[in-house]
Amino acid sequence: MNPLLRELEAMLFAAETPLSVADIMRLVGDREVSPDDVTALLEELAESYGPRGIVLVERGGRWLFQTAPDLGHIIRPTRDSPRKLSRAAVETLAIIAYHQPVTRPEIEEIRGVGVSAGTVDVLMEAGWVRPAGRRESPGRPLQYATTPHFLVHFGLESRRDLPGLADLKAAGLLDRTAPTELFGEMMAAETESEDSGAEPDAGVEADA
Amino acid sequence: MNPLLRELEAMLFAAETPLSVADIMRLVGDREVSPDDVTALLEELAESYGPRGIVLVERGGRWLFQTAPDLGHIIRPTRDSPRKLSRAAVETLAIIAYHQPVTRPEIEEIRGVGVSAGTVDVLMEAGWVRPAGRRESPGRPLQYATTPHFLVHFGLESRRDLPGLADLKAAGLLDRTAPTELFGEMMAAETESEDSGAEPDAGVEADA
Amino acid sequence: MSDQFDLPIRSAPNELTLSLDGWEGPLDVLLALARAQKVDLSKISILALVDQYLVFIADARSLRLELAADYLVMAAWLAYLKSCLLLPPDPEADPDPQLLALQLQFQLQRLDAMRDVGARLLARDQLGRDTFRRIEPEGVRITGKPVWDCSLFDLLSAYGAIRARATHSVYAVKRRAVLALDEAIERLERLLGVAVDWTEIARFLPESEDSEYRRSALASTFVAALELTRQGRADLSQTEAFGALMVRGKP
Repeated sequence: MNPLLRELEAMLFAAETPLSVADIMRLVGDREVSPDDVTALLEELAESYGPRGIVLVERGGRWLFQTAPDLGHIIRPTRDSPRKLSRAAVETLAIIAYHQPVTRPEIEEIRGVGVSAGTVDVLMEAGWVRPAGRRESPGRPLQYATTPHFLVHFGLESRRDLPGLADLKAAGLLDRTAPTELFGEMMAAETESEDSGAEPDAGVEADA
Repeated sequence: MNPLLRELEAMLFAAETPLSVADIMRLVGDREVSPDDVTALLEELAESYGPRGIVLVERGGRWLFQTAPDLGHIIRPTRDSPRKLSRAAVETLAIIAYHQPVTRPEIEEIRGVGVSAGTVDVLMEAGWVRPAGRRESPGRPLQYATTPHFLVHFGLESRRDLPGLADLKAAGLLDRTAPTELFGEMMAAETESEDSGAEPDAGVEADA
Repeated sequence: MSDQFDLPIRSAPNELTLSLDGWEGPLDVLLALARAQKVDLSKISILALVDQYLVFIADARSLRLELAADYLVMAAWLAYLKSCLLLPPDPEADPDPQLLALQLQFQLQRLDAMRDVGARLLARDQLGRDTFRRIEPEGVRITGKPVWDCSLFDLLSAYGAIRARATHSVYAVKRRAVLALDEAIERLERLLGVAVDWTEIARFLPESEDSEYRRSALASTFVAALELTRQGRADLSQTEAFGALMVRGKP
């Protein structure tokens, strides 16, 4: 077995957090090895673990060992069961994941209901969501985005792997306002109106 | 790969503590498998990890994964980190070099300032100073002397190569004008308290 | 109290059975009603949806359920939207009711999509539920091995400093040769009494090999001359800038 492969294996096994190629380069020291070499070795190592009960996976550019997903039932009884998320929390998480960076008023607009104080907190406590700077708009509202741990937790290689992301994008459902081209067909039935693009936001926010 | 082998692998990887065959039997449930089967599988699994950077070992009848014993340096790699010796340490080293064997009270008397234990520790850690027996006087204080490594580091053939006071004077190292000297003394007094020579946080922690 | 909310309420026209417990606002109710139309949300009939919502609200009120204000605001807004949609199209209408209907439809689709992907996200293999990591990994970290930097020069100059400190531990101020001002006044006064004519001030300076003392004497003698002039006991004269400074005693 390639000596460096063994070293990577030991490193990843002992690491407290998933390791990026840059982390590994730092640990490897000044040996003659390029980041590309490391990436190739990581892929080789991951493949060698394919059939095993432990697998090596990449999440957001960081690598970690975890148990094979089909063996959850073996370990689950030995661990505390994770807290069940409320429906509000799941929706809020989905909105943050698919619309990030997103502000609280935007989350409320999409859900059509106020976000209670605890909801975002629960997601932050779980380590899935983080504040992501302020929006440069009136009131400078705080924005939220997902964390690297979110990818680790939900087994996503990157944010592009969010389920259904491409479809939602194509359907315009990740836009802030109704896409005007969607209107096309329905508008056709209607007489030409000059203010077709005006105030699409007036929608459900009657209670605002 | 044998399904039970995969399960054992995942179990041992995620276990809180090393697992005995009895523990494993409990986790495996009421499948038709004997303790001997489990032992045989554990041995097979351990063998399959033989050449890897992670190994499966038995310790007191309990099994656990750990990094291969020859790879300890991979988990805790060390890097040279050059550090400036504190003024207190340099002076203490100079006194030990010129007056060896010398006790700590003597060093303090010559310096005119207290010498913290940490200062001598740093010099010992650097490999320049060693304990050199006890003085046969009341309290039997420990004496210090320089090491062969000290001579190598400073490029000296022997201790006699250290320039004498006359040489120092000739080289201008003994004549300090009053203001500079006063300043130096003040600095020494100021830094003495906190500056024992060793930064307590010696490890440059590159968080993985 | 939740028992009351669990009461099933009948809602026309799709025989949709609703309970008010657990609704997350009017949009949530609207989405449930829209889904009950069993068509693609993009082809949904907004008019039918509005009717269903108004029936839902009417039913809830007939059961004397406490409805939050936003449910009623939504009902009022939908009633208005419905009336606009039924009227002949008015090109001047602002906002355009068709557009408002489309916006509502977009919001329902978007919320539905978020629920769908939320469920899909949770159905993935989750760490701590389906996959597991080691409980207490050792951690990897680089430890620094200190390499102490100290040259022979550092060592020797430190020792030199210690020895110097020991030998010159008492700092004594060296007495410098100066001609004090009162001494200069006394001296100048005495000399002026002898020489009555204009005399260059330099000629009154004491003779000395010590240049520092001569500089000091020049300064104090000059000041002494100024002082005596101020007191009216001497005259000072200088014919040009930087020229010779002449002094004469006044009886």
